Amino acid sequence: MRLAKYLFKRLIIVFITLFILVSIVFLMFRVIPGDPVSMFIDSGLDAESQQLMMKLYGLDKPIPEQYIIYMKNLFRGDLGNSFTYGKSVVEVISERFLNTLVLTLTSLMIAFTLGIKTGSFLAWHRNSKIDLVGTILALIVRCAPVFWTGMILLSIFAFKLEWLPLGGMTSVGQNFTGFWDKILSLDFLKHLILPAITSALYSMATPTLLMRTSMLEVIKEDYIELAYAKGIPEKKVRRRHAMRTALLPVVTIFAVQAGLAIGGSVLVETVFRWPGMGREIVLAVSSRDYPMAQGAFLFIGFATIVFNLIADVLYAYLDPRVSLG
Amino acid sequence: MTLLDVQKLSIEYRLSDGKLRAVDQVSLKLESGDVLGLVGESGCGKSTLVKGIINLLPSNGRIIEGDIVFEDVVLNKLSKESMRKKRWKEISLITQSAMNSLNPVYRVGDQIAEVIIEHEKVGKRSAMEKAEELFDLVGLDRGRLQDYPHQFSGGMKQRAIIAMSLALNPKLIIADEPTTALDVIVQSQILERMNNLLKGYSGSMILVTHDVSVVAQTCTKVAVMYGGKIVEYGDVVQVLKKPNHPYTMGLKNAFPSLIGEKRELVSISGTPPDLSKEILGCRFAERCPFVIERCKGMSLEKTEVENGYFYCIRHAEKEELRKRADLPETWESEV
Amino acid sequence: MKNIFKLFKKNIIGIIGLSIFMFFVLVAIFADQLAPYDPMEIQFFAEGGVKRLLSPSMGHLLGTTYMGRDIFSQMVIGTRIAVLVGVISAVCVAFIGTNIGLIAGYFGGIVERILMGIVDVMYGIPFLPFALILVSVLGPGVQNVILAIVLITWRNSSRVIRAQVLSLKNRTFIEAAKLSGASDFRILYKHIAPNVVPVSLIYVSTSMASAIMSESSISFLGLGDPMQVSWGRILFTCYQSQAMFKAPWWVLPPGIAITLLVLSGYMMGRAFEEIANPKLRER
Amino acid sequence: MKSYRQILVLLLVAMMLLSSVGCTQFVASTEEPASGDEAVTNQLDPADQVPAIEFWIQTQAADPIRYEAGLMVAESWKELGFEVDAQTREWASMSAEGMKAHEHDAFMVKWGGKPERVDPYHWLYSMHHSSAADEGGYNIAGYINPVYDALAEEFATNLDLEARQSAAMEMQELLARDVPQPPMFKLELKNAYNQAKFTNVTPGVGLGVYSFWNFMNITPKTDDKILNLGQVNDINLLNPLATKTGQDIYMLKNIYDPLVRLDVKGEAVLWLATELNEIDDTTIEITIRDDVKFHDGEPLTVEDVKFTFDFAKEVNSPTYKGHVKSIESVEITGENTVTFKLFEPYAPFISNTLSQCLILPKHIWSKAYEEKGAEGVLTWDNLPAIGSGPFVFDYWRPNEEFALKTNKEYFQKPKIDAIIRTPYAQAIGLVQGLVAGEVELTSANMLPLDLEAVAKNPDIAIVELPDEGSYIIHYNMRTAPFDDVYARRALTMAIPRQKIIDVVLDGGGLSTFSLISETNEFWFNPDVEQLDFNLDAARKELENAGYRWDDKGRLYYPENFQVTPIMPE
Repeated sequence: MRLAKYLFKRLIIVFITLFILVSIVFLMFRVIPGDPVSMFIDSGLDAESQQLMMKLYGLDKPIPEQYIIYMKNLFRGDLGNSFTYGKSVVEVISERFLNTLVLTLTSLMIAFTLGIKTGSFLAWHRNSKIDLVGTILALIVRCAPVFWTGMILLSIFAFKLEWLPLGGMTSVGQNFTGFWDKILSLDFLKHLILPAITSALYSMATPTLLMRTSMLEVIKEDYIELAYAKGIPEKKVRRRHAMRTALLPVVTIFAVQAGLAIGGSVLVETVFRWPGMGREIVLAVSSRDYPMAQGAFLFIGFATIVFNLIADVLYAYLDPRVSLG
Repeated sequence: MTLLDVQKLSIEYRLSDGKLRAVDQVSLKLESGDVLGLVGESGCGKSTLVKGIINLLPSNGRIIEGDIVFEDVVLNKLSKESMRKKRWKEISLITQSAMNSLNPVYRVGDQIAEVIIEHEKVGKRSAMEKAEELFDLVGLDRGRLQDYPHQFSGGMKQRAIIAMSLALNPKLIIADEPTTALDVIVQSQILERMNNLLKGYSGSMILVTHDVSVVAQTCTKVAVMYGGKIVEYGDVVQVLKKPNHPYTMGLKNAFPSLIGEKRELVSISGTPPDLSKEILGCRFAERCPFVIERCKGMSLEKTEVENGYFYCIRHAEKEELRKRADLPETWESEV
Repeated sequence: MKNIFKLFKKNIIGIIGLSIFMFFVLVAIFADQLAPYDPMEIQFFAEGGVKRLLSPSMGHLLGTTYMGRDIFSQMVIGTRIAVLVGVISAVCVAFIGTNIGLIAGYFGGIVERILMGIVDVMYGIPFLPFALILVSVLGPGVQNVILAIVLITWRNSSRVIRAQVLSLKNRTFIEAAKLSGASDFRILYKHIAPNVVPVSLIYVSTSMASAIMSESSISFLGLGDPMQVSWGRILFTCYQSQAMFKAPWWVLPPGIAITLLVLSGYMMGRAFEEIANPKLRER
Repeated sequence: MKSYRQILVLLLVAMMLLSSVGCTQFVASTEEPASGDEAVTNQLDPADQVPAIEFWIQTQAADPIRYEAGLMVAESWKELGFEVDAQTREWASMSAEGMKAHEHDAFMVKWGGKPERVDPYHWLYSMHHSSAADEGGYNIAGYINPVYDALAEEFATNLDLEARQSAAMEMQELLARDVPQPPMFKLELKNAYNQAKFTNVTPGVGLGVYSFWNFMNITPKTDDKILNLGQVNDINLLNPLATKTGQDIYMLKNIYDPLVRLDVKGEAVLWLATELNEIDDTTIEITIRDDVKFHDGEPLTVEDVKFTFDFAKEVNSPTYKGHVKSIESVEITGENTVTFKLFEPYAPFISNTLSQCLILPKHIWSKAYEEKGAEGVLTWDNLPAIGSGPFVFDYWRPNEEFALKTNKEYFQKPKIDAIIRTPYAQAIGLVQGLVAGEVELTSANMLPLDLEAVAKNPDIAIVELPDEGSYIIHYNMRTAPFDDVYARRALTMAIPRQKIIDVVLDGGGLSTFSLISETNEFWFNPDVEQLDFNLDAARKELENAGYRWDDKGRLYYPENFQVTPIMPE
């Protein structure tokens, strides 16, 4: 019941945030120099045709009116039609968004599984050489630009060794019956490996270091000592008592990281030619496909906010000390 | 029958700038049914000693000599696994900070059940039944087993820990400052509760405290620790009535007497010695109002008394010293 | 409080970070003297051909690009942008974030609610897409990249600073200052601010790191300042000219430089973190 | 307390040092001209100084060629004494402000040599007639020359080929002399295909291997009759009434049929039409084939032809608009004949209008119109696209694959069974795809580094073909200094054409002096004046016109300067 009330309250804030976000983005797009039509003058759109196009896109109306129309449609869940694809923005984006989601979640899963293991391992061997080397390594991969890491991995594993494809999401001529068929196919997985590892490397440092710090703090706690005194085997102490409690902040950060990763996916997607959201937003901005870019922004913003919300709720769920409200 | 025999135990900590001998050649005997009070100021090695006994020293701590014999078994020579099996089953520990000794993310009941399941290989349900009985015993509502630690007050948490310590009916309970973190009223409640429980309990107990009055109330034996050494050991009545070591005398003055008349409380001035440096002679010499030249730089002299011993070279003058020690001026003048 | 400097001097990680940072600062300051060529100048062989994709040699320490430009000179001049963007954004971010945190935490009430509301909204804005649009609106240029970075990242520090202020607000020395009739401004900046400085310094360092990373990311997407050489842009040009598999001397240096400089920021940040949080120091 | 100040001060000092270093660098470029007050040493009036040129260059991300070439042009102009402020612009804003609003000083564009531009109506009439000089018009430079206008009108309306040709020759001469928007150079395009798997590659004018004729003629050597076409970008929109990009339009031409097609050389050949009858200057009677069916089985009739043109007008199709505006009416005049009535004589009617307007199935579009309305049919994605052409829409997974299969009942059958078109997003992926054998054909231009990479696979063959379009600098004759023909001529002679070709294109290009490609032999005038790179000649041109330089080499207007917009006769 309290959760429901809390969620309701938070959703209202989410709503307001999104509203402001959409408004800002809407306005920003109206002040960007250039328009979606004049770009095609050289391919044969004469003055009259340009005007027709503008009218077709609803861009001949004054900006406040455009804004009201956009907002009205938005409330009905209609993000408009893409200027470029002539399809509804929701349709195009949800597909790209799914691609991005598959990539980011896979990479985060790798990053967090490995990060948590490494982090608790380092903490367990605190003040040893392994700890020092591990910590520094984690910091270094955190600091290497993800697009650069991607370029290097591509050069080695795709170009030199030719083990993995150079980019894209599937090979030519694959016929998939559906979404799951596609993402469970070997071909897809081969394409997924490099980009997923690249961004996993980049996001691994956060859970590793956080887990290490968190673990170090937990290890010093009295209840760990008590657990030992209780004669609980070391493995169980580490797993059940230390890791379980130390995981709290790490699990929380997972959701936050997911939000960030979706926003930052454009870099990996560019290097690996992954047909995702980030790349779409770059295309949409440069081709002035306003509804598309606005929609993409809204999706990413929404994802960020929702993941933050999930983080809070998850934290409250995992840590009985925290109550929502 | 001797339950626990600590023989010349020394424990050292490795520090970034040298070593620290927290426990220095300590010997101790505990008979079945004894309740031993281990008193001393903080930093004198009490906690290290009991942690040494249960083999839970921090990673930089190490037993460098001596043995801990528990029912004819040398604990410090046991394998990790066999030691683990003895913990709680035979020796349980009530730690200093009950506040933080319960894992915040598990229900209190589950944490009690955990230890029962681990050692007795019983199912969850019977473990919970046992936990309910224990809660009855310590006067906690059974329903609270389903609560999380943060929903408990400090006193309740301590009681829960006490309940837990009794779960496997161990032969020895070590209570390391069980009441320090609690406020005064709760302290006395808990002590009372413990006293009551002890009456129905057949095992032994080591009660670590800096509070002499608590010892007087609860224990049958007392060991006074100072600077890593036990400076006096004996029956509680005897030691507290007629302390032999100047430190015990000072300590007695620092706490309200529970038995005797009301009097002014006097604390011992100065600070405990730095154990990372080697100290010759009596460790209390620096703060002792009765210090003479011979105290420093000499080896220690053990004086055996009935059911106990103490270390002070002025043992012959103990009657006179006791008298002087009762006067507050004695402790004030010597700084 | 008094010995931040002393503590920092003792912190090895911090010192290493500071040394790396100072190295790049020196390179940036003396870039013109260090760079043997104009970074944008196309180099020709004596007989007239363009020096395309030469591997490293004495004449060109890090080789040349596809357009025959000297990579070493580009790296050296590029340091300037990296350091400039890093330092300016870091100082701005920490300044804005700290002040907003201070004001929100100290005054509370409606002021706090509004400011923290703004912070909440800011948290919903994804950085790279936002920077992309902002740079499209304002046109490419270093100052716009910095603006985008500052506009988005101040949110991080203000939340933490506010929490710090809240915990300080009711301490006795603040009460005392209030009773002695000090103005809000005085209390805020004379009494509270110095106490949050170590935390601010964490954000100066880490913001510097993230700003450098952001700048190179934006440049890599081709939205950096087109008239200035930056590390991100070197990588972008390399990627775009499709020479990345052929010319490791072109790909490796900018990435390593970015990694090191960003690393130095995080290392200093860690040092300040240990100073601000003594619990961490004991380990 | 003290020490945190120390750190702060340190940081501040570092920051100030850096920003001063940074600023001097930023300022350095602007400072030089700003200190122009010292120019009292020579007696030139500062008011006479030639105003600075704002030169817009494409961003490096969008087109590295234009970016690098632009920087080189700017450098060269500076050497002449012009002040040049080179700025990069995104295409969207450059296009809106320059191509459309004509608010530029000068910027660089690449105009594509599409087949429908083989008849140089676009180059010679649209881009230079004074009627197109207003906002949105193609006369971006604002070239206004009554003599030229007269020639252009003759060229546009006279149906006699020879008269048109001679007008075109003269017009090219005028343009080469007045240089309102000089062509600079063009690429030598290189397309790649897998010769082990396919033969009979037939590149078409302006489109290379992306041409309709190639898809019709390319012949498999093996049993694998599916053509894997790799491109950089995906197609966007398959609605013939609303699509904008060439990639889409030329794909649509495989699915839909026009009445007339332009052959590999750009000359009109009959397609759906079997007979063209020019009844008079403004009336054309057309007979169409009676054996063509749409992909859903419905026959294609004159009803559909009439409907297409009427419908495009009615819904205001932006794509068709430019083509159909010359048409007054379309009437069905027989079982298989329609008659077009034009408002006025329009010479490129057959080559441009009839070849560009794809015939739509009436039964589908009239139904769509009923459901969606006029705006709705223009924003419709039209999937699956149903036409009558030699290829049938199969499936499209955006950003992954687009597939066409062969129309088995078509009157002229392609040799392949299907086309699978894959977008690779970046050329680098495409090249690797070629090497790996997963791409069998691409119309993406192979750059020198690509050729090196592709050489790894001996099966890959390269087709070379000249680009029909060229890179152009659009001056703006509405603003100084481009309003003066001598300044324009000098600036044109300062464009380092050959150097750009050598350095930027690695030799893969040709200098051009006319907008019409020299391969377009019928219309091309080889004898126009060639204002090639020659800084001395450029200085001379300015000197002769009375321009002056101060001792810092900056350019000043002649005394009592009078603008000369075009070369006096």
